[in-house]
Amino acid sequence: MPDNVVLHVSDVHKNFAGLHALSDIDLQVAEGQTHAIIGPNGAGKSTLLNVIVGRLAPSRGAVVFDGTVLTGRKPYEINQIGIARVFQTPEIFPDLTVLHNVMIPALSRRDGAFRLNMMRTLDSETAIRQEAEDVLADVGLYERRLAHAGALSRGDKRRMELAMCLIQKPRLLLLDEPTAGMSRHDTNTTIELLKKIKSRGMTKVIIEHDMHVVFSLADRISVLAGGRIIAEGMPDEVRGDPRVREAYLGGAH
Amino acid sequence: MNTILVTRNDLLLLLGFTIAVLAMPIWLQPFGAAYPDLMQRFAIYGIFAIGFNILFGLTGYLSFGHAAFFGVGSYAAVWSFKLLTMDAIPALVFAVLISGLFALLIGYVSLKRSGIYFSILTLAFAQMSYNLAYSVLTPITNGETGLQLTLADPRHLDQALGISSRSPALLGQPLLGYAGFYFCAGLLIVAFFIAQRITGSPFGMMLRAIKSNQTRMHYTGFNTRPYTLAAFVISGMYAGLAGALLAITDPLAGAERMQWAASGEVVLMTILGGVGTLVGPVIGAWIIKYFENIFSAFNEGILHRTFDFLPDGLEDAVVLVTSKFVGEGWHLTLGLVFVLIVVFLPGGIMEGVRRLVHWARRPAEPGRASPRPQPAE
Amino acid sequence: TRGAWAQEFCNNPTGDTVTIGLNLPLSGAYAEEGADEQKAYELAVQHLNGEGDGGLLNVFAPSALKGNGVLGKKMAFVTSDSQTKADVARAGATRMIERDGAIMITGGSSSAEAVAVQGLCQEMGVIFMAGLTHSNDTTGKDKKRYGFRHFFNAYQSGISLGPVLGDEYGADRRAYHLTADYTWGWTQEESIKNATEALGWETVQAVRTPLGAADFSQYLTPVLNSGADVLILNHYGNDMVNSLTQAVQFGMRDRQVNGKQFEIVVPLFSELMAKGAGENIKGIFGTSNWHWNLQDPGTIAFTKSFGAAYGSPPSQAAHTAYVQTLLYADAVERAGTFYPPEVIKALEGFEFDGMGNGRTLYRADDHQCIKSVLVVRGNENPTSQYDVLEVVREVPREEVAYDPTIFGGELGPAEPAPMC
Amino acid sequence: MFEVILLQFINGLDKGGAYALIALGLTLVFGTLGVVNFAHGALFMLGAFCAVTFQKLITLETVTVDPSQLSPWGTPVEVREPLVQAWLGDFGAVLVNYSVPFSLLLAIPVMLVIGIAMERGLIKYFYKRPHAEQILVTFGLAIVLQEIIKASFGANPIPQPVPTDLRGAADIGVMLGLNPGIITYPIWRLVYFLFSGVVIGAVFAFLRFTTFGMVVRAGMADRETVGLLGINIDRRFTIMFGLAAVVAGMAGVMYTPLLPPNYHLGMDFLVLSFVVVVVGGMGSLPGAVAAGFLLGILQSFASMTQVKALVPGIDQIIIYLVAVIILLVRPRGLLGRRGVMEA
Amino acid sequence: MSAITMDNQFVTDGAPTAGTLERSTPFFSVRDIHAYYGESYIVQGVSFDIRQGEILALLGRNGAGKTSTLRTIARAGDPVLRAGEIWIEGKPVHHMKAHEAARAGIQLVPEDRRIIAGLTVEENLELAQVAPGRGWTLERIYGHFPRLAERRRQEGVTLSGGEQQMLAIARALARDIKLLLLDEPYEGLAPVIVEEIERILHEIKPLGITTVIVEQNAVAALRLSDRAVILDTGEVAFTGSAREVLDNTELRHEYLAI
Ligand SMILES: Nc1ncnc2c1ncn2[C@@H]1O[C@H](COP(=O)(O)OP(=O)(O)OP(=O)(O)O)[C@@H](O)[C@H]1O
Ligand SMILES: Nc1ncnc2c1ncn2[C@@H]1O[C@H](COP(=O)(O)OP(=O)(O)OP(=O)(O)O)[C@@H](O)[C@H]1O
Ligand SMILES: [Mg+2]
Ligand SMILES: [Mg+2]
Repeated sequence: MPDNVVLHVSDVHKNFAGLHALSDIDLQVAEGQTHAIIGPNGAGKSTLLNVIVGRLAPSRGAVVFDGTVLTGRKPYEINQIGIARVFQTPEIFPDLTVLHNVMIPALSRRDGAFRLNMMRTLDSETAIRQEAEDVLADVGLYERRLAHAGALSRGDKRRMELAMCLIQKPRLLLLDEPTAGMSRHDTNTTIELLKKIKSRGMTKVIIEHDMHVVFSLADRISVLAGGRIIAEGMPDEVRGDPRVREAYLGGAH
Repeated sequence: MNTILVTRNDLLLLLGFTIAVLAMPIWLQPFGAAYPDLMQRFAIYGIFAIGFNILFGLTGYLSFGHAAFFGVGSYAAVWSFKLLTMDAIPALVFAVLISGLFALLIGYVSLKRSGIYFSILTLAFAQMSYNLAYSVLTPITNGETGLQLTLADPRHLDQALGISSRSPALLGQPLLGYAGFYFCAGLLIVAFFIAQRITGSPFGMMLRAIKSNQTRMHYTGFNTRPYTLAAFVISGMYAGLAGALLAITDPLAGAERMQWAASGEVVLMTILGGVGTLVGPVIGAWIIKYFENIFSAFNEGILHRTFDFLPDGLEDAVVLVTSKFVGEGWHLTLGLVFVLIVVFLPGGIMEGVRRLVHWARRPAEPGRASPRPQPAE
Repeated sequence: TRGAWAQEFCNNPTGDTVTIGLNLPLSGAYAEEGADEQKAYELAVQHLNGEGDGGLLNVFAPSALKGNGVLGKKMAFVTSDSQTKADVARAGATRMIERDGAIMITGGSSSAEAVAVQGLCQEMGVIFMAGLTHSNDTTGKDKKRYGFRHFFNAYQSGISLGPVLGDEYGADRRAYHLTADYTWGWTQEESIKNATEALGWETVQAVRTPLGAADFSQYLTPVLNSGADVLILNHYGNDMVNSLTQAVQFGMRDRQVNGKQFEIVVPLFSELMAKGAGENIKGIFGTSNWHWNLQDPGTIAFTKSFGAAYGSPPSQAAHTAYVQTLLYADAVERAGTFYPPEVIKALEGFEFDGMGNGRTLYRADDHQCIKSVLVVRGNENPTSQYDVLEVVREVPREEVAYDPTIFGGELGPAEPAPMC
Repeated sequence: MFEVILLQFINGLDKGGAYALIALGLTLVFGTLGVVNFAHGALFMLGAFCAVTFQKLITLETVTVDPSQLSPWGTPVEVREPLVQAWLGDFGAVLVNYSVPFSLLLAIPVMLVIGIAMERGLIKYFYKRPHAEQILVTFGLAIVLQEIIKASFGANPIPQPVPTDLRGAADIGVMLGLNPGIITYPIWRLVYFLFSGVVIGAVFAFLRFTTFGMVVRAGMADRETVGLLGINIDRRFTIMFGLAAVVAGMAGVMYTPLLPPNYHLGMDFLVLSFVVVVVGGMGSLPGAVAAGFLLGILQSFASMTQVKALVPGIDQIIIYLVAVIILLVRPRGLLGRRGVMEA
Repeated sequence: MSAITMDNQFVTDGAPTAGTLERSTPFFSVRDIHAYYGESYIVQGVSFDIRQGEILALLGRNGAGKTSTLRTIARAGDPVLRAGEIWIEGKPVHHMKAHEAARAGIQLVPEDRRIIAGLTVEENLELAQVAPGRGWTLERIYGHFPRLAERRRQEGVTLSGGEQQMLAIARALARDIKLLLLDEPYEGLAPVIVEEIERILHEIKPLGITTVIVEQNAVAALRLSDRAVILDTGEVAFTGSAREVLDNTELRHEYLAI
């Protein structure tokens, strides 16, 4: 077990009307590491993220991030603590331009949960704007910055949502299938991008079904099935694990 | 020449608006609307609609009870006339504060819900205010008859200062006729400017983001309640200001100002002109007030005079037909206007204008995204 | 600066026409009354200008009217839709004064309107000849120097209805009031209460009902077992139509209570309301300002020329509108000027006859017309669709006169306000 | 006291039934199709005027003017002969007597046509438009309809007769074994109550026991996908709208004896209908019915003098007060569906 | 209806059998279609033919226009088809509305799944069988997707991402399909399920069901398709057999980055 652990998920349970979506989940993620969570559909991966970001309250157990208890806090408080999330089905501002979509999280980071900032025009927020354009360039959406986000293709929406999280410079980044629906090319650039920010020491929890992505990013992998962690370890250990094979990977890999 | 305060386009818009408003007495002449009382109403309901749009246009929260704040504003103003002084400034301040507080209360509760549930909450509060004002609260509101100035009013401040003006004044200058109009017009322009600032500011952007996707706002670290509440209170204060002005230009506050129909009216004004646009709501307000005051006044006599260039038989026929749409039939025309405008100008009048401009600037730059986003999942 | 055209007083007519402003409820619940008033005004203007059959000009005495307009100027009118809302009525009046240069404002179909517009006219120094307004306040606590009311009021309804009720239903009755919950309703309730209690009636309960509560059943059920044997509906317009209709459906009029026949009374009603209530109004007692089948020469003349013009008999709203116009014009003629203070003087204390309602006094102290009041009853077997009311008693002017001071109020100054 | 309370309760039930029925048409359009239909009141009013028209038709008279006599207002006296009796004899009389119930036969087809025309001609273009624009167009339409009625029938209320056999009050008390004369209630109101029960039941069954309800709900959530599954959602929406118009119309017809209709009638019930639907919960028919009864009963009790003595003016605001309380306690009204009109 | 009779029905529907396919006129063809989202011109003259029972892979980068093309074929609301023709079995799809196209046997599995809110899993499936032209019975569907059987009473939109994807595919199978349009069917699916889907596609192929598959995982897509079309900014950049693409490296580099 690594030292400098920032994220503690201890003994978390989540039930939906009789269904045990999560059962005694224990998970530690060390500072700056990339922790992958894989598992069959409906294993409870997204639910686990939901519990961490405060979308769902766990039936039991607690989540602690760097000494502060997250359970029971509101989503916006958790985000202000420095936890950002990319959703499995993109959550964006479809009516606003791509640029504004990315500027808003930046403003959140700067101004906090609420600020009655009507004394200046948006255009005068040059610093924020500059930053947003840089991030958009990173994810390769700079040319589309003036389009309505709702008009983006699905893959582009994903990349924009990633940009929205990155610009917040979160201490913990939760990615729910970030490259799903991305072309191979964009997947590769995204992998590069994620590697780059890893070097900046951002801690990440990533859910993926694309093993290529998982194995090229993950430091540790937890395998979730039926709401339980059935295996955890270094990528190679996990890849070799027979239970993982029959529960998840199937014959292909 | 974009500055921290305003962008160039905003400044141009503001200038244009200012000129249009101040020149009303001239360009309204041919429409028979260039008399102080109506122009005052144009200004006043313009303010009301602008404020309403700050809530509805930006956050998408559709309040069906804004008339309550308008009414409270009026009552507050008249009371300040009765108790303190006939000067307009205390009345305005008083009214804006009271309606702001009132909005804070109602908004705090109503904003616990969204969508239609929010609308009905606001409607309910407004209707309660109306019904009570009409009956039980008569000691405060003078019920059906409406709160009026009387010779017996104490006017402590005026007493103390030995002023004995009997009509509302601004620092001694009575606000009657054109004076009153320019006073309202000035405030309309200020109100417009502030609204413009809000819309263009980061705060305004947050409001629009809330309208677009509240969930994402939460996971982006925003506490949306204070934002919506702020918007609600601001627009409540706008309504209060408008209400106060109506009482200043005509010192009477009637309960039916709070009735749901009055709340509905400002909703219609805003939609008619164009939700989320700055100028639209004002235009909407003008159109509706124009119909109410001018169209309703055409009687057969006037029609006969207008059409007497026609041969008699024809004249009578024309008058017969048109009389169905004016005078007592003015509602019919208004209804038709509503229908026609939404059918042919989706997005309201300003959208129509935008299209004209767009059409003028054709061909559209390729790849421009359509305004409507993909249907959400 | 209001009205650059202003001479030494507001809207002094310079040209060869003089314009009056009609504030009429053309939309909303009272639209029918509004339409009827408008007909009457148009008729009055014609007659004043010497067109038509001259109507009441021929019977009204003493009359200074010459049938050549007013002070030689042809009379014209502008209209505005008051929607029976105080705010809107004021806006309309302001427009007609500021833009259309109206020298006098008249019309309206509710006391709220009347009081509001009257207040405005006082400020602007324009005479207001009230239309249909029945609240005591109009010429009571809210009376104004510039406002004049020909219509009668709630108090007079009370004193005229009381005795008739006594004769018909006896002195030992227990009354239950349903009252529209606003100022007019209250004054009405109070007046009737006093009148009936003076007869020895007992008031079991007086319940306030919200304005426009379409369904009154929840207020009617408690009446049934309250031990009351008379139900008094202090409602007007649609409220009255609905509450009466529903009360009758509750079988109230088939009930025997305290060994007596249960009765319903509606202190104020009009032909139009009677029409709306249909069957249910039959045999119901109430009061009216005037009715077309009175037999005095004034009534006959007016009914004739109105019928000739529009094919139907005039309503009481139409009558009061017509009379007010003539009275104003006549006062101007006698004053020899449009200058309001003079016209006011001419109207105050003016006594006349031949307008229906017998000899009439425009009382100086409160600008209330003192004249006979009609106690009416829903016609059991009407001969035509207009014949819905029968006049039971024409209460003479002496009986309905009262001390103007009891309602307080202050007329205010007569010199025109500076600003108009 | 007991009988007072009992009577008030019966009255509450009766009101509740009426509210539920009046709001029913709105639930179908607003709660289920998601169209903010400010013309609902107008439809109710149109229904009422179907009854008026029917009554006018069957009481048509041959008018022969007799110039020899003059009426007091100078026009020749008119001698009138009722036509229908002349033609149909006794049945004609029955027809006249029962004109209100019979006018349902007129109202149903007429309202169906109006409803369908409205949907095909106007509403159908507004399903995807923002609610704001639906409000504007339906409100505009409502005004137009009102003015047309005003122009053709005048502004004065027009009384409608209760069939003679159904006049007056029934003595429920006796049925419950109390002394006569204590608990009496107007027969027509009882008829209306039963009528609401039947109509509500029928509509409920139609939506519950056919896939129709499910499909329309799905269509409201996502028209496109439902279309991609081979369903002609437009047609179903039209049918639904027509149905709503008919229901609203029937509610209007049967209400006329209680409330002489005038062109303004609809607006008086518009707000109430919306409150009922929303308090019941968007998209929930049982919810709306429950809300109707709840509001009816509470309003009835709030109007008792004893209660008013405690809280002055409570009867003026009870409906809205209840609405506020319920919406604060239950986020989606009584039985609202998740995500319907919450944004 | 039992699974067996279902199969027979498929066969009777799917006119000629695989053998005779070669010579028959194209069973489905898209001829130079142009489609717009409001102002913006997205599908810029796409054409291709498919023979019955074939599987065609439609590939291209993000924003290439794959989804738009599929939506145009299925006659979804937008993009709006302004020019070009679409034919299935000699019937003009370009004249049809969405529901008519669906009844003609065209089924789209949208990339964003479009599970209908407020309906349970089972209702979502039943909904697909309201309109005439039923496909698989619920039993058979649940047989292939036990996961859905477990969750049948749950509200569809609360399913996990992958479960929703299964439901979307299952919903299509619940209809009597001639042309199946799959937009990124593997997205968010665990490898085991991906294999299951591939198995199903193989299973329905001989029944005369034709498939167009859009997939980012080009290799996987090409593995099971007969032919491939590559789109680039709304235009066809390549048409040919799946083999050719797998062999032609620079093609793969330029458009697929693999
Ligand atoms: N609100 C809910 N009500 C009932 N069941 C739910 C709810 N949300 C999720 N579930 C169930 O919980 C299980 C776990 O869901 P979850 O989204 O965590 O799966 P997952 O691991 O993310 O799967 P995938 O890889 O397909 O996204 C699923 O079976 C899902 O149906
Ligand atoms: N509703 C819309 N309005 C305007 N433009 C749109 C809309 N939807 C998509 N577009 C644009 O059309 C182009 C093609 O989008 P489409 O979704 O068809 O691409 P795609 O090939 O499916 O991409 P992806 O692989 O990311 O799904 C993109 O540039 C996109 O921005
Ligand atoms: Mg998931
Ligand atoms: Mg796509």
